[in-house]
Amino acid sequence: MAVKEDKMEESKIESGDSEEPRIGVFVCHCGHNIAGTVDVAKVADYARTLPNVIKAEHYMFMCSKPGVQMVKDSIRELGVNRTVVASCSKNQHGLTFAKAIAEEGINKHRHQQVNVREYCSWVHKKDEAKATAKALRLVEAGVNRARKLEDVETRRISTTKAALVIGGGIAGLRSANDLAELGIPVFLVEKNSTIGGHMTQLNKTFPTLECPQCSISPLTNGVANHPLIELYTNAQIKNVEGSLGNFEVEIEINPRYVKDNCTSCGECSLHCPVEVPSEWDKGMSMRNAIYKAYPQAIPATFVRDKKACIECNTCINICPVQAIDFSMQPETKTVKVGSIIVAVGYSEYDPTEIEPYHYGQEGYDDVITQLKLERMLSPTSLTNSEVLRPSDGKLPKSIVMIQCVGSRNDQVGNQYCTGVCCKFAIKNARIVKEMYPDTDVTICYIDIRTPGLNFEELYKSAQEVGVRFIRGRPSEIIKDPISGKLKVIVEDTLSMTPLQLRADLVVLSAAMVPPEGIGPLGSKLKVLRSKEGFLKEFHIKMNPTLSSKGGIFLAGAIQGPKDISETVAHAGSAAALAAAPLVKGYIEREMLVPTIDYDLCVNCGICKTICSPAAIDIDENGRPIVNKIACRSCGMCMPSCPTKAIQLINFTDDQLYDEIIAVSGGGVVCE
Amino acid sequence: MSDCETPDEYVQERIQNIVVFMCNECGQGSANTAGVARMSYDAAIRIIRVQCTGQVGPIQIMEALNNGADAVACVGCCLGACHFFNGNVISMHRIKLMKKLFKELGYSDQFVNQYTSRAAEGETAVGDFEDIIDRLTTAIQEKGTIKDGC
Amino acid sequence: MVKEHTFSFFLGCLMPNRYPAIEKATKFVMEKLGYELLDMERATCCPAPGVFRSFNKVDWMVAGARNLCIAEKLDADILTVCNGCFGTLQEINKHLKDNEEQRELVNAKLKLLGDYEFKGTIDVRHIAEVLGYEVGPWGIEDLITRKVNARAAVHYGCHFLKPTRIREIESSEGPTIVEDFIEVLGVESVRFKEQLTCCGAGGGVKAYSGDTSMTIFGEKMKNIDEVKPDFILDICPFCHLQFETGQDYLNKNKSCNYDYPVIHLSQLVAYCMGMDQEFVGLQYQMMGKDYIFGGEEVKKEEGAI
Amino acid sequence: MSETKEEHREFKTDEDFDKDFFKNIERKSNIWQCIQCGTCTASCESGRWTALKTRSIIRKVVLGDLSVLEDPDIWLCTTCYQCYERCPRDVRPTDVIIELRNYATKLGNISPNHRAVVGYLKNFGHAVPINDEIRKRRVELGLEELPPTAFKYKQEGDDKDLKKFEEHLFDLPPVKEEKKKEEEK
Repeated sequence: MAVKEDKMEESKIESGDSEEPRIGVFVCHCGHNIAGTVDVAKVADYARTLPNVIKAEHYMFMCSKPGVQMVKDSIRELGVNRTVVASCSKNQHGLTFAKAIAEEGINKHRHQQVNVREYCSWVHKKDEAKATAKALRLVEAGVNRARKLEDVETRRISTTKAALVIGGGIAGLRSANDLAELGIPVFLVEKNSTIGGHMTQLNKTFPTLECPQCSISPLTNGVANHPLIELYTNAQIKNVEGSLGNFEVEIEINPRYVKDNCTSCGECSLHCPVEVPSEWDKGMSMRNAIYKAYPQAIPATFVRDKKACIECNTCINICPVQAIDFSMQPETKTVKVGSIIVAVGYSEYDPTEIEPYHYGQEGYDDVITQLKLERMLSPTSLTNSEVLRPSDGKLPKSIVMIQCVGSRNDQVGNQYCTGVCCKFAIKNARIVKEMYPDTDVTICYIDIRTPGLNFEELYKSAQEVGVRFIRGRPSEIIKDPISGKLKVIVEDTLSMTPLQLRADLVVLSAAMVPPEGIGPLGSKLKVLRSKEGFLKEFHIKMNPTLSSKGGIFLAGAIQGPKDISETVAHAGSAAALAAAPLVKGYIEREMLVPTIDYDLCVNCGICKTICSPAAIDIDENGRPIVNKIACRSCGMCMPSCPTKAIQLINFTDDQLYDEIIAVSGGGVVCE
Repeated sequence: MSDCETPDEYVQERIQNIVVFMCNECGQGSANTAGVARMSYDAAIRIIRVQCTGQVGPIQIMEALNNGADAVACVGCCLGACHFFNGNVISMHRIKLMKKLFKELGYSDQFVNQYTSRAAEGETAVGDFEDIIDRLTTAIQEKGTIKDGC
Repeated sequence: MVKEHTFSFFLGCLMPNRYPAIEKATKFVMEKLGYELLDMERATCCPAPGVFRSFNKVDWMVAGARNLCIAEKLDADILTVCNGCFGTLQEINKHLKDNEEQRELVNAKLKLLGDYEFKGTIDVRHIAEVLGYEVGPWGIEDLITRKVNARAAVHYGCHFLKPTRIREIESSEGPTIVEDFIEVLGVESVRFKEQLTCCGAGGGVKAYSGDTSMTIFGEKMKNIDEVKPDFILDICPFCHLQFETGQDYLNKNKSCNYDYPVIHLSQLVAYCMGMDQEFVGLQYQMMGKDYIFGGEEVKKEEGAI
Repeated sequence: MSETKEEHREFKTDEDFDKDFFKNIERKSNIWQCIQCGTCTASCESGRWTALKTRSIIRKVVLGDLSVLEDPDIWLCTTCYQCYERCPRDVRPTDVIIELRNYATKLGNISPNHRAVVGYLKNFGHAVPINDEIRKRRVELGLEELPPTAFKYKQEGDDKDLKKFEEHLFDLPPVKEEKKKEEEK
């Protein structure tokens, strides 16, 4: 089968070589961007002198309609069958011209883009002579390269109609749900025992102050009960193989030690002797070794914390339905999917790093983070939604909130603005102020950032109820060693007065940072990360949901800090993009793959060993065969071949040779 | 001719073109970013686009040097961030070997180098280019150009 | 390679010219600890980081580099007991080591001052850092003959720890190096409000506007007075001076009556290592003249254990 | 009083700022990044009691407002480095203030006390010279009467070091007349 394909290709190549090349060269002025530095006329004239060049023109804007038309005309009128455009980078307009010649019935791989803007005119502004000389070399190189360009067929790859969603937070749930609604089977992997993520920890959501539980439960229930969604809790990704359209993912699922027939009556945790601080409650309350993170938790099945458990077996004996089983073993599942959506969310920044705030140091229990405050306020909190000082459980008379803790701070290495702290600080401030009108609530901010509909209104409403806003970043939180009172030292920059604010409770608006364990996950998925540590999107503006690797998409805060509405939107678009190839059922892929000349091949198999995507197998009679789908067209096999038998189409040794000759051909032409 | 000019010019004279193989991902990306940011580097730098630095073998490098290049460099993605899994590492080892070879033949081992860059940061590319020039300059001052032989 | 267990002892200005007792004590301590202190002949003022740097950074560096060169000739790390000197010399040393063209600039100017060239072969150490980290509480335990059972208000001063990215000793927000050390001397450090703020003397402020300096100091003193320590422990003669003259000033003009003895770390350690009280030199100081160190002798066998 | 009010009402125009004056200031790029968050002023020990407002000083530098060089406040910084430690944008205000003082010195804005200190350095090699009482003390304590510093050698008649200091270091511009008066006030 594969062999036959190869034959077909070779025949193509011959047809490619048979007709002698007629090359059209087009040099772009790009306004003054190129023409300002490079003598385009000279370049065009020189190009005309090169062998096989039928036509060489220069024009103001090649990418403009008339410019593209020039290319098309040259094909129609002069029978040009290979085009070279010397303008901007391949990524920018290479495709424009490739498309154009394709419309004229020429295979788009016969277009050669020469970048004389980014690589020449823009970077050598000072030295026009040198720049022009270089441009000449580059264009000649382009022509040489064009001379032997071959057709590359485009082939369809059928895709696996299933998707994997990593992370059961709002982003993961949203995209899982959307995919399922499109009729795509979804595997949802969540590392915790429950789905819902940070949103379930919140008390109210801005700007409308509604209950997040109420807004998320339909989704959680929907996902949990959706026939097309398979939910794996306590699970993480072990290994990812394959590429765009067809992935194979190993998932490791840790047992809950509680069978699904659990009625979540709660008897077990009632009698469990072990108590440990609840992670979900940010350590504001205790949970048992066998527990349910919170009442509305989904799945409702209880879960046993193996580390904490002392194996007294009380729960086993007490369970009315004998659902508890300590003998459960972790299992590994392998699933085949077409697209992967990463929605692992964020972590709250740990402010201990910023020493002047003394967060987490003993004696400073009353310095907490916003998420803890949310937990206090929330209806399911231990303090039954009263705001109480952790140190003495008293009602704080004065609360100070500090913004930009861990964001906009070069010293801790986070230069970005999290962008949501202002919003939730204002929200919480207003809620607290409304609850306790005679408690004074202060927000110390550098800049209040409330863009978008309803958020400035939220700001206003907070000001109305009497939240005090002070423009200034506190320098430190000091504690009087005698009275034990906390004071926040800050300058009110607007009145230029240094202040010492009495603070019974200090709330730090900590930044959103990449979640723990993103490093290993990233390398398993082989996707790139931004310098802040979030997963890097393909293009910040044009494609913020695709990751650096085809078929893997980002949803929500893993791509960068987001609030809930942004996350939901982002997740939706991720779902749509991920679904596209699966719904369509195929992906079109160019066969930019190596061909093997079996007359030269000595069957040494080195190419197989070096091919990282394992796209080269050895057939029954010991000959290497290229798997055209798995191939990533990296060309790594080429130099490894001792007999030059394996050649990547359009990057063959002699094509490169021609280009090298031209480029390295010394400053001959420049004189 | 060289004796009538300062060593600086002498070297300048001898750095006419440097062939830089840049991978299709970070290498290209960074060079583009550098261009867009209007950074500037020596006009001797000439970029050839390849899929991955792993695609560049001794053949290509030798051809370049043979045909008048004063030096050759490969610029790939950061180690561990290769878009083709490990092309940059393979290339790195390859070039280490070539450096050895050059040494044994009595040439300076600075005529061929491997670099990495980051697509988002043009500085990385420009930095690489500048480093190529610096190394080549010192190499030429010490041992003369590749054309001078040994 | 620089000499082991040898320091070129940089005196500075205030210690030899105002508080010779500290000099005496330091020499006593370092000898007992088996270090050799070399005289840095023809040394000058460091020069003070606040004042002189403000006039001309380059000249400041040159004058500082000159002192460093003297020590380089002795081929031994510099030991200072003063935050100011430490600040200046350590910073200049580090800066010139790292920064090529600055080094050339300074060396060029050094030629004018005589046969000096900065090579960057030595380091600059502060007595508190040497005692706290190199000797350490573990190292001194056997050598002390008395324990002072007292409560001290420890004042670090500014330039010993800050800027942390240059000093690289310890975090400036909650340092414990001195506390940890004096514990073995039976001294308990009492935390007081805004402990780590400046005494108000530095940066040429004391010279420029004494009142400001005193207002800052007044607040400091108030906070110290709240916790009523037995004495104030500092690691810098300039802070020492500020605490001495400052208390006096406040007593005279602000109708306070403070009488807290001010003791430099060297003095305390020296006393604990058996130097007689009169050499500690409290009788020469303005405050707490008649303060007698409490505490008991450490029995030899106890020391042996 | 009223006059000062009038002055306040006046608009400042571009002529009041010299944008290029600070173009060579060290780490310019970082200083220009200041977001005026006020951490420096809040950390400033001196600023609590005086008119010293580190933040506004940085602001003036960014604007190129040269009045900052006449401003006595820059001399009220105790260089305690608290702001330097905490600045979220790594502006290093202490260093900036030192720089400004250098500029101010060039313009001759130095207090007489500071001039005196420089005088001491040049005469005695010390910012704080020794006196007879201390000499006595040193002897009592069993130290040599004079520390082996430049000053000792000067006493012994070999004053080449301090001569060189005199010549080559810290030559300050002459006192401005109006400055004199101000200081008397």
